Amino acid sequence: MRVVVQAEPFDYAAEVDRFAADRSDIGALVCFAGVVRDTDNTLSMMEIEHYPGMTEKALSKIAKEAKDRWSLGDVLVIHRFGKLTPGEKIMMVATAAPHRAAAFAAADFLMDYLKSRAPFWKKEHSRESADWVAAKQSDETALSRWS
Amino acid sequence: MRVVVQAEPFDYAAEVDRFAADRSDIGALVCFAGVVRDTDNTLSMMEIEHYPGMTEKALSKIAKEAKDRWSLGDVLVIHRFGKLTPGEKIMMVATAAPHRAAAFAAADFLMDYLKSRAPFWKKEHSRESADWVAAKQSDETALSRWS
Amino acid sequence: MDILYFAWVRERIGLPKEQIQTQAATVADLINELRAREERYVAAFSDLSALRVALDQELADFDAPLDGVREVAFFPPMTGG
Amino acid sequence: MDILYFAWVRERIGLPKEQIQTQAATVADLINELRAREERYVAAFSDLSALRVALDQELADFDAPLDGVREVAFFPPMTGG
Repeated sequence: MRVVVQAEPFDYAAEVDRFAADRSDIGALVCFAGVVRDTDNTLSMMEIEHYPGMTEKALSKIAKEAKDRWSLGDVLVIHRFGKLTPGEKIMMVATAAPHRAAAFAAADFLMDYLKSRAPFWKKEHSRESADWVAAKQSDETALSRWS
Repeated sequence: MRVVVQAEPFDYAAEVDRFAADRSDIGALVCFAGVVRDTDNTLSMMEIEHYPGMTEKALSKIAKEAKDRWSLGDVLVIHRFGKLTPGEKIMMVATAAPHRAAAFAAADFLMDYLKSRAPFWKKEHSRESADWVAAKQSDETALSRWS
Repeated sequence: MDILYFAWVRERIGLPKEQIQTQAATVADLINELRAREERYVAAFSDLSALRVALDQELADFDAPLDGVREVAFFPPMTGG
Repeated sequence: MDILYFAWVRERIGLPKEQIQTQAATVADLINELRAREERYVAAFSDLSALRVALDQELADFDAPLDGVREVAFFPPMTGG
């Protein structure tokens, strides 16, 4: 299990390549990456604030819970903070399990918890303004699937 | 959309790295990889037979259906055939969408269809025997989630 | 008409492909014709619930008509992924 | 006691962190104390449904006791991922 919180970009390809590599008790690998989206071509920068100390604790707790709940072979969570540009990867999670159902469910669970329970806040900067991204009710609702 | 069926190993890291790269209208990337599993340390080789011609058609149909159903930004399916050793990647799917729910659902759907509707058959070779892998009722049941 | 066999169906019948002349109206009729030929076909087609069929590379049912079909394939349930 | 503010809560209050002496028994009591201080606290704490609180880096409720707590953080609902 590995949890990383950093300002620097991470090497997505290298991470997925290394994740659970050479393990032959694993049949299914799922990875999710979140990307800075700019559908309307108006975003100049995405700023991510976090709560140092609590972030690492919250992510480790979420990762451990997923690992225990689905008996995962491995879990990886990487999340950036600071200033990101459109198209850059914000974060990734990866899960490894003997079968696909567990790997998918665990990755889905990790994302739901990470979205609403890890102390990150996004601010979108355009040429004209800078706005904090509002939490979505659908993200809160998604969490109820797991209780 | 890209569908690849080949005997050769594929470069997983390069594929995920290239997939939907530099697209800023995409917020979520999901990829799944299936790995030759050998939990009990008895497998010497996994042989995958397929139906040339039908395989490509079936995979393209599945990929297109997923793309339409979830308005995906992109879809990738790669599946190997021939002889594989434990720990090797058998196949991968990748999905790109504006939001995570669509990317996860589409990858899950692709895997369910690919498992039971694409003409591949696995044979496990151990030192003592060689056995065709039996289809699981749970895989057939999983399909009913999408109709 | 080309008949293709895959996985253990191919192994039981002992060949991957053969060409046959048939007047069979449906897949089920064709299977009965094949069963009547030799023991190895009986062995391959003993349990239809364990078999799948594709007509011209599309999955089909056993009661599907063979009219105009050029390629029939028999195989066990798929196990890809 | 250290009080931390994040995102727009930090911006409205105008600082990321401050140390205060308080006898407040619960988070809600602390919020009332802060509100009584200055307008910027009223602005930050006007709608509690839009706020979250963590006590010693664990999410908590507004009626949670502050007994033994060293670090209180106020912030909007999280938007990670």
